[in-house]
Amino acid sequence: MNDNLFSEDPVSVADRLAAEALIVDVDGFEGPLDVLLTLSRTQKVDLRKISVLALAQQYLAFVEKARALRIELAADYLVMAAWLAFLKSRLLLPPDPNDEGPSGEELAAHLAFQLERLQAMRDAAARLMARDQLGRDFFKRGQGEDVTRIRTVTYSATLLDLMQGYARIRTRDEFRPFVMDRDAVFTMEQALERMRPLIGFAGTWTDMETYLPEGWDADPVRRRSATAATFAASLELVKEGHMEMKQSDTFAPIQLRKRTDT
Amino acid sequence: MTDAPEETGTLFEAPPMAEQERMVEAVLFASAEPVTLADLEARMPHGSNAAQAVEMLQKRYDGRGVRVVQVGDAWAIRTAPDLGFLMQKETVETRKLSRAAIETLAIVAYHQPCTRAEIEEIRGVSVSRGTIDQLLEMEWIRLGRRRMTPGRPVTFVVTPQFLDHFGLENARDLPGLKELRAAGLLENRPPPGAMPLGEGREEIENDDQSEMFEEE
Amino acid sequence: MTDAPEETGTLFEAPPMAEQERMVEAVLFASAEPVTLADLEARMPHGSNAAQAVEMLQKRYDGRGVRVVQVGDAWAIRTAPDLGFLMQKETVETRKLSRAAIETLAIVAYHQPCTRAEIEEIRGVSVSRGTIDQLLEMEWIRLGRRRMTPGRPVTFVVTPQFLDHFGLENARDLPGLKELRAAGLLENRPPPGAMPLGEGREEIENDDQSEMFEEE
Repeated sequence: MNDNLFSEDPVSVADRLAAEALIVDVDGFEGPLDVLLTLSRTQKVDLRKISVLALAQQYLAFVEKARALRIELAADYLVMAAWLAFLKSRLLLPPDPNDEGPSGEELAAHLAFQLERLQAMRDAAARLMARDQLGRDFFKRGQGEDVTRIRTVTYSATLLDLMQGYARIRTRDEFRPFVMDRDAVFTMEQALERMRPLIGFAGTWTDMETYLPEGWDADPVRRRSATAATFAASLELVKEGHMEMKQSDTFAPIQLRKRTDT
Repeated sequence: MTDAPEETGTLFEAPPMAEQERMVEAVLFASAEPVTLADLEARMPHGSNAAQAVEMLQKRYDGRGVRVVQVGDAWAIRTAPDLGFLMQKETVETRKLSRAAIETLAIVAYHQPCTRAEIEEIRGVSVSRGTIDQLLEMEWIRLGRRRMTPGRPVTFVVTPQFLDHFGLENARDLPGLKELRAAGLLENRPPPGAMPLGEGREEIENDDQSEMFEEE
Repeated sequence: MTDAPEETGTLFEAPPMAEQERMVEAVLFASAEPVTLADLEARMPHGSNAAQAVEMLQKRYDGRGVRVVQVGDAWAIRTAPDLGFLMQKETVETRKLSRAAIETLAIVAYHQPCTRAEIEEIRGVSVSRGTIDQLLEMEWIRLGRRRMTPGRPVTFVVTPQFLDHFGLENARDLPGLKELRAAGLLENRPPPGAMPLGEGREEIENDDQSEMFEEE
């Protein structure tokens, strides 16, 4: 199978020369689809109406010639040749009703679609490159002025930052946040610290009030702070699962005990 | 003169439109690169309407030696294309793009967002790393969102620099886009059965693409 | 579009003035440097009158956001001077002062006048040059009188800007100062054993400090 394949279609001398030029020029092609597209031009018809059978035959002839001329063809070209040979047989033989795969016509239609799409993209690329281009046909400002954003960073610090910073240095060993009127404030951390060891002994329900630190119950301000802190610490211990809490009625005393479940 | 616009903005009314137009004119003239409406408004006094000012300016420059053009969501002043012959001195020699690079660029532009496998399927040949790298380097394409298909492949989309270079307002203005779509040539038609080309490529939904072109 | 000007020039009349004005506009816009009339005419079609075109263009831009100005014997387009403020947009970013800076600042505020060695003694770590420089640059601290001790070290004091920023009338208003003092936190105890830092300071210290806090 070689030249007589071409004679199936009446091909002009020019077309045949073009087809042979393909061989010599194989390096210039961008893969088998490109070769097929070039071959299809010899049919001089709408790509949708292209004869895929004729195209397959032309391609196979192309590969044969390349082989005869001992031209190294990339694997892509040979895979395409094998596939086209398969397609050709599908198109020539009557369809096998037991065959599951796509029909020869479907495969041929998709190949035609691929070729048409590649051609469309090439045309689009050509149109794109033919557009007026920046720096060639139209220009941007040659002497752009300094259009800038000036980023100024201002540093901020609050009085509290300052005081905390200072307290941090002066009490580096036992760091506590500095609080101005500390002597009237009992913190939750203090309450927690106080309650953690105590709660281990609370096997029975005990009023929360008994946990208030000594010396904090006389002055109402101190008492309020201590109560709030102790309550918050109790909630924390309940959350941690160390303790249970109950209040039988509104405003009734709040009672605590160690959590005993296993 | 160095008052921050924010300061004056809270104290005074927005300047008259003619003045806003002057401001837009000054900023667009001064910047070589396109300027977004948001950036324009950030520079102008509080309450300014950059969009309207740009529109007025665009009309004013209609038919002049320079034009006010839209590039994506930004605006720029560019010389009128018919006067390009005067600018030979300014012409920048651009690197000659290979045929592969030009085709790849067109495929990304028309099919975006577009994976490498899709580019390869359309061209019927593998795309060399260098080709994509060159386009990325020129800032004509950039990485888009990953495709939500097996392997989560990266996609490529064109950039504002691409639009600026080819004088396009946005990607929908690509020449012949409508016709190509009407002809079904921008579809990702899965091949019937196995195909020797672009093998191993996963099904692709078309959602991404319509989103890309139809937005706004 | 790519016609060489020479060809058209010899065959046809010079283009109408309006067209020449467009040309001048495009060239002045796109050139990286001011363009002389001679250079303009060399680029424009034969028989063009660049001087007249420039003059027309200059009139057209009168009062606009950009102006056509003469630079030496050449011409250029420049932003109108009253719109220069648009070119530089200032954004102010606020950042938290670093911990080292806050602590150093606090020490200066509570102990002023205060030498670097004293700051280091109180903080227990060395103070980087950068931290002091930053506070000096922010104008929150400044150099005070030199201490009359061997080596005559410089001292640092807080500035009126510092007081202003923190809403204080004077350093004595620093909240908690009295409380800290009452709690014994402000005693400048020499470290146990030797006094490698702040040596010889005791005598003068109280004078300076009281002077500083008690004045006014």
